[in-house]
Amino acid sequence: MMQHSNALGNPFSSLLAQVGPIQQLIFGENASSAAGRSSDGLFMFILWLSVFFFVVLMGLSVYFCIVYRRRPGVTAQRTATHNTALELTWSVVPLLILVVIFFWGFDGFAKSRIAPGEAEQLILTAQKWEWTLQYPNGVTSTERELRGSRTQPIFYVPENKPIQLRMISSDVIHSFWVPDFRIKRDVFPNRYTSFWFQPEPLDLSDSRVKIAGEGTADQYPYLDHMIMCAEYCGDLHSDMLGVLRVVPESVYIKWLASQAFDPEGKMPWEIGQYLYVAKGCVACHTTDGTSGTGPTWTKVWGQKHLFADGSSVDQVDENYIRESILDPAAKVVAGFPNQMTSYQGQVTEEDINNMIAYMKHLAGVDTAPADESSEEGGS
Amino acid sequence: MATIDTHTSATVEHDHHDEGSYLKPKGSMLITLIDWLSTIDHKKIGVMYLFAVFFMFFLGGVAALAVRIELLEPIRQAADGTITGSNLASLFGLKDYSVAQSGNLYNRFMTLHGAIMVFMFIVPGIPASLGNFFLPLMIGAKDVAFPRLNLLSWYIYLFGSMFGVIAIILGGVDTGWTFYTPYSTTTDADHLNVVLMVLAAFILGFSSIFTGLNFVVTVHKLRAPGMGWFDMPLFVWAIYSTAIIQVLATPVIGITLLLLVFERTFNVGIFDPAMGGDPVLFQHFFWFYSHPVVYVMILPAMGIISETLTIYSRKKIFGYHAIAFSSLAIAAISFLVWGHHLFTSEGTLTATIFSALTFLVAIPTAVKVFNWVATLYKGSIVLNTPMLYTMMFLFTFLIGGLTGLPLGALSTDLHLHDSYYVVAHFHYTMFGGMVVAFLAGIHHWWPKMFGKEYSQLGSKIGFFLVFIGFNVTFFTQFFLGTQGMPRRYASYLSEFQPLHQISTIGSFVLAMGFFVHLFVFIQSLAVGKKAKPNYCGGLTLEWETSSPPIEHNFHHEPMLRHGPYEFADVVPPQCEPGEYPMPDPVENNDH
Amino acid sequence: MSTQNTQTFDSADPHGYHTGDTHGHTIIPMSTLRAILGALLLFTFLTVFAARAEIWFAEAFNVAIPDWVNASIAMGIAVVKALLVALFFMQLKYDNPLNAIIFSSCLFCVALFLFISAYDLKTRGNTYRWTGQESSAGGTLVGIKGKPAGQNIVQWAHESYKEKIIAEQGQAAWDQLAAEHMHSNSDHGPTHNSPAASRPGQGLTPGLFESGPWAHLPTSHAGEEPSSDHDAPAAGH
Amino acid sequence: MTTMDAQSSESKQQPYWKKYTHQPHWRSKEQEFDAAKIGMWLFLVTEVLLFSGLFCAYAVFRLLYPDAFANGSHYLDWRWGTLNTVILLFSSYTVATSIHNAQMNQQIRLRINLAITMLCAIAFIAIKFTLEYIPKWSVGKRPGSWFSYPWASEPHEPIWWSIYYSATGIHATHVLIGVGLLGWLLIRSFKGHFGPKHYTAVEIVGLYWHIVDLIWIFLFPLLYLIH
Repeated sequence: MMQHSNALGNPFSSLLAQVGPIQQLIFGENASSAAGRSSDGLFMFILWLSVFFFVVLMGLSVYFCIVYRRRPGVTAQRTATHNTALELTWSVVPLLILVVIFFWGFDGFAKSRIAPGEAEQLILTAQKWEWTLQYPNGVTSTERELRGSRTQPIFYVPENKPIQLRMISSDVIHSFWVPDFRIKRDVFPNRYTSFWFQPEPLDLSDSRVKIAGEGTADQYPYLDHMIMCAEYCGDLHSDMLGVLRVVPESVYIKWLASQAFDPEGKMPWEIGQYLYVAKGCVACHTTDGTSGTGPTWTKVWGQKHLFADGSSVDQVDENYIRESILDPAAKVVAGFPNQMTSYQGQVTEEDINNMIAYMKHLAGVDTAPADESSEEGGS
Repeated sequence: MATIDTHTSATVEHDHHDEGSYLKPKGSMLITLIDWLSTIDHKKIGVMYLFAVFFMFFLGGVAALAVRIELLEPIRQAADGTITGSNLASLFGLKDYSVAQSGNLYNRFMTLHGAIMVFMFIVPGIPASLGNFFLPLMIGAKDVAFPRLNLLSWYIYLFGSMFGVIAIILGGVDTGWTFYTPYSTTTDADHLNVVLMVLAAFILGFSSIFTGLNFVVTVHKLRAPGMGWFDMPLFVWAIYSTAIIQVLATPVIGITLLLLVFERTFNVGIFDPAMGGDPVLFQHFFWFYSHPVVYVMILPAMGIISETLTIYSRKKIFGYHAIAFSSLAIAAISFLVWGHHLFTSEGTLTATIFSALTFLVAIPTAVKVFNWVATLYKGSIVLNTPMLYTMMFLFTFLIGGLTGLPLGALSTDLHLHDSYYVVAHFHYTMFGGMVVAFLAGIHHWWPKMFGKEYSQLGSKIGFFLVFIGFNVTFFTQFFLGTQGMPRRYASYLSEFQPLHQISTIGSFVLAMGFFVHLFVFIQSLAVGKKAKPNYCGGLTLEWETSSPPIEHNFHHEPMLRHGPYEFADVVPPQCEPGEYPMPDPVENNDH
Repeated sequence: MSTQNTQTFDSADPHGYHTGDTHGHTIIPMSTLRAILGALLLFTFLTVFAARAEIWFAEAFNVAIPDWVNASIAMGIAVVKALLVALFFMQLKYDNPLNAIIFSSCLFCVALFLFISAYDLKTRGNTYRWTGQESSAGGTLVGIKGKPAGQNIVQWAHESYKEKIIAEQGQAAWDQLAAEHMHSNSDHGPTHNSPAASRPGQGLTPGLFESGPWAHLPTSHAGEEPSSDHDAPAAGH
Repeated sequence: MTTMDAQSSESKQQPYWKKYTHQPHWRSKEQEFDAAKIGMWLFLVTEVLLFSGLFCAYAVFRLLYPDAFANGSHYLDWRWGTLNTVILLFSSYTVATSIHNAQMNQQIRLRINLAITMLCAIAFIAIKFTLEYIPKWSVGKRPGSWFSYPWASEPHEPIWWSIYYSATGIHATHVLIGVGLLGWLLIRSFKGHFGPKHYTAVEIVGLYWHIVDLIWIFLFPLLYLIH
């Protein structure tokens, strides 16, 4: 394994952060950021300390149990029942060690909380079981990859540049955790929290770094880090994952441009399709007929819908879709949990119309291209 | 040698000799049942608590097995929509469920496991059963200070558990045993079971308060004549400091759960972010109780270990004052450290303060362990089941305590918080600490409580199954946590599957161990041999009465003449001469 | 009137651990009780007078007295009254000192709980003064449905209620209603209702239910206060 | 045998508090009385800690929304608050006097004082509900989801009203429990249960009543006076 030189972090951590076999066994891979390696160093320091005390104490106990086992005729001897000097040492010495651990821990913690000034600002929104990351030019990633039991979003980040996420949740508390960076931070509905990291420069000799577009002209190395939700948030808490893809700077800029979506000259349903991914509807609604957390969008437009409270509508129309987006709890389709949070204030009227157009398209009913005049549109 | 001299106390005491043990039925089945259900005898209430707590442990254990079965394989959905790996859903025979519904089912079992184990088993566990039974006996009292209040707290426990069971029958809750808002105030919006489970915890809190209150007054006021504070056994010290925490911490969870019920029913908005409330405030309210209650769980266990370790090594405890004061120190410091459960959600400055204070609480715990190991030096150690469990306690609690250090340090906690490392840590301290010591205490005092011996071989088999099962189950979870497996996940990435499978196998071995113990106890009650009054050569006052003890505990009010652990100087009462040889007397006893 | 502990050897209690039993029976003379009642009533009027005087003073000389002044006076007097009740009416002074220890350990826990929780919520925004954005979906959201994004809840409720009343019962009914409510506000003295005061103490929710989480967010870099002030509701008079 | 009979017949006329002997597991009446007081003080600790949750919520939200709390407290009428405080302080005085009467075996005064304390408690509840809760409730100043926003002055006012109603509501519940306890004491005092040798129950209920008053001593300035 390549030894990762470690510029940051105090001498202790660099000494102990060399990737030993025990650390490999415990952590799987080495941390992918300097702060992460310093935290690993502290963990190993505590580990070796604990092993020492454990072996001493358990060894003594087992030894005493064998040597002083009860044998007929042999009695327990009198021994001193207190020894102030000994008792003081085994109180003060642990305290001193703990003070060292505290300051080392605080050092890594402070570094993880204060982002460097020039960090790039991205806005992360967490909602029940979907992460969405918005880049400065308003772009949200639409690439997804199969991880766990469904496709998860992929977020591209440039290598070797400090990045700060301004995180907010739109329903319950989540927690943004990237195990490779050894940091997590809770995401709250009523205030922003910050999460900053600096991905390492991509090092081709590292086995985890892969090459995209092998052999073609624009091949580039990338390294994936798993994103996990660490604060319990409900049914699909275990599938609220994400992939943080570290790519070279140039590839990152090119990718950002490719993701930008200009609605000019696009059919309403094409804009609707983009919104379907960008607004996170993809997390619960599928477009291939299988039912996810919510009903699938292929069987919505014009269909009969039975609701949980027994009422039903025989032909789904614009008003029903519009109401279900802004106030989902009003009419919950039978057999589905009442889990959808309201998109009040997060989607404009025009977005809703485009999404309705996309649902019509999925149901095979194509309206004419976006002509403002006919409100009804061919049905 | 010193013997217990009979003295006629001021008031004339009628003779208790003709009276049978407290277990003697008082007539027909119905009369005995009514007598048991309306008794104010601390021993009967202790036994009733013991069996109720066993039942709750069984319920929690079943939920734990369900959790482990689900985690045998990750949930995957094939392209054509068929779902593989959600074992619980298929076990329950659900048809065409979605991944979300199978996740929800897992969450309900995970919450069930947590809520039952914490509120109905581990908090009342040792104090209500063994504490109720042995505290009065060990300080030479006839009963606890307020016997009727003791019965009332038993019925409040039943009433609270009833609420919990109703919530479970109605479909259980999926909020996690911590009820974090805003999830707990917005989930199952049209169901009542979250309110019922929260009310169950609220009511159980009062049972815990009254038990604690009873014990504090009993220790202050009802000690046998001649028993000063430093003549009391260490189990009494541990129960006393637990009672202080129960009285000082439980009301805060009372008001927290009350506000949560108001939040759910009247939307008072204190914890509701949409109306300006703050979810982290709930976390402060919740953990201000829940960390001290972690010490309510472990302190009685430490008390039992101090008893069994000394009796079965026939050695006076090393550093009696150190252990007694460290019980009180743990009780005091436990109120300062609740913030280390919020490192990822609280402000930077508060997290720093709490991390520093957290390391303070490690000192008294370390002092206790050092003193226990020092006590074993030059003893005469017999490795029967209670002593085996005491050794297992040292093993698991040491691992539990030491693995807590990275959770107390700030930078490592950022990685390990809410991961399986935390699950492994608190199972090593709660299971490896409280349950193991509880088993040590039960095996130590079973013949005294029921007057029947139990088969040593059977219980030793149970011990080995529990030891292997426990360590296999939870030691693997340390590695799951450090490698990035979050807590409370129904499904996981494929690379974690081997460790989860090992852990599940371990949990089955553990369950088998408990069934062996159950069988041994039933066999003991049914056909066990009559137990001797002092079968282990103890010197504390409960060995001066018969086993099972008589209705009023002691024939004559005991007058204490010696400390609880003077094994080298005092002949144990009610034993055949020579059964417990004494070291030759030395002129200058260095007490 | 305090009872003396006559130290006789009690065979039932050679070490004298239980001597503390006998001093529970002090009888407090009626004169002390009347004096304590008088003191309590005096302090009550004192604290009410101090509070009202502070309002009058702020009103008359139009000076903004920092609110901790009023709070500390009121709390100080409340502590004195509490001590009087505890020491004399509850006989803590004459009682077994254990009760005093119990009560003070309780107050220690209350102080610990209160100050550290308040400290956390106060210093939470210190690293980044990001004022969070009211998320419209985070809580139970009862009774606030149908509120358009971007408008303060109070104003929106006021306008929509006004339109409803005027539509149903006409302008006169609305004027009468407004006067009645305005009246109920005014007789309680002025409300210190400056826009600056209505910003939240720190890093929490500014105007309730402004638009969606990201829409209005300026892309200024972190650290400096985003200018997301909102129009304070012109309430009261 | 005769002395036994004489003793039992003569004890028929003796009032209950003279005949009262301690429960079997105690060694003396003093020990039982002292234990009862320590037990009660421990229970009072749990009462104070129960209210500490509400005081902490008040402190935290006053920190976060100073303006909402200022406007909210303006709707409270300090005059009724002061009257309620005076009533509770006076009832504290009368319950302390009733303990004094029990100790001096002044049975009539004991009953009068207990009755006055009960009346004060009922008056407190009456003022609290009719003159403070109902007018506010009708104007729309209701907790949580029932709060009517049109007449609000600050978006976070429902938080203030939630804390106001839960704090004074739980306190009023404790006052009602106090009325029940004092009623039970009054009935027992009519049966001559309390006297110089045995007045534990009066002392215990007195302690409970003083703590309810102590909580109100802190609630009153926090809710009514500070703005």
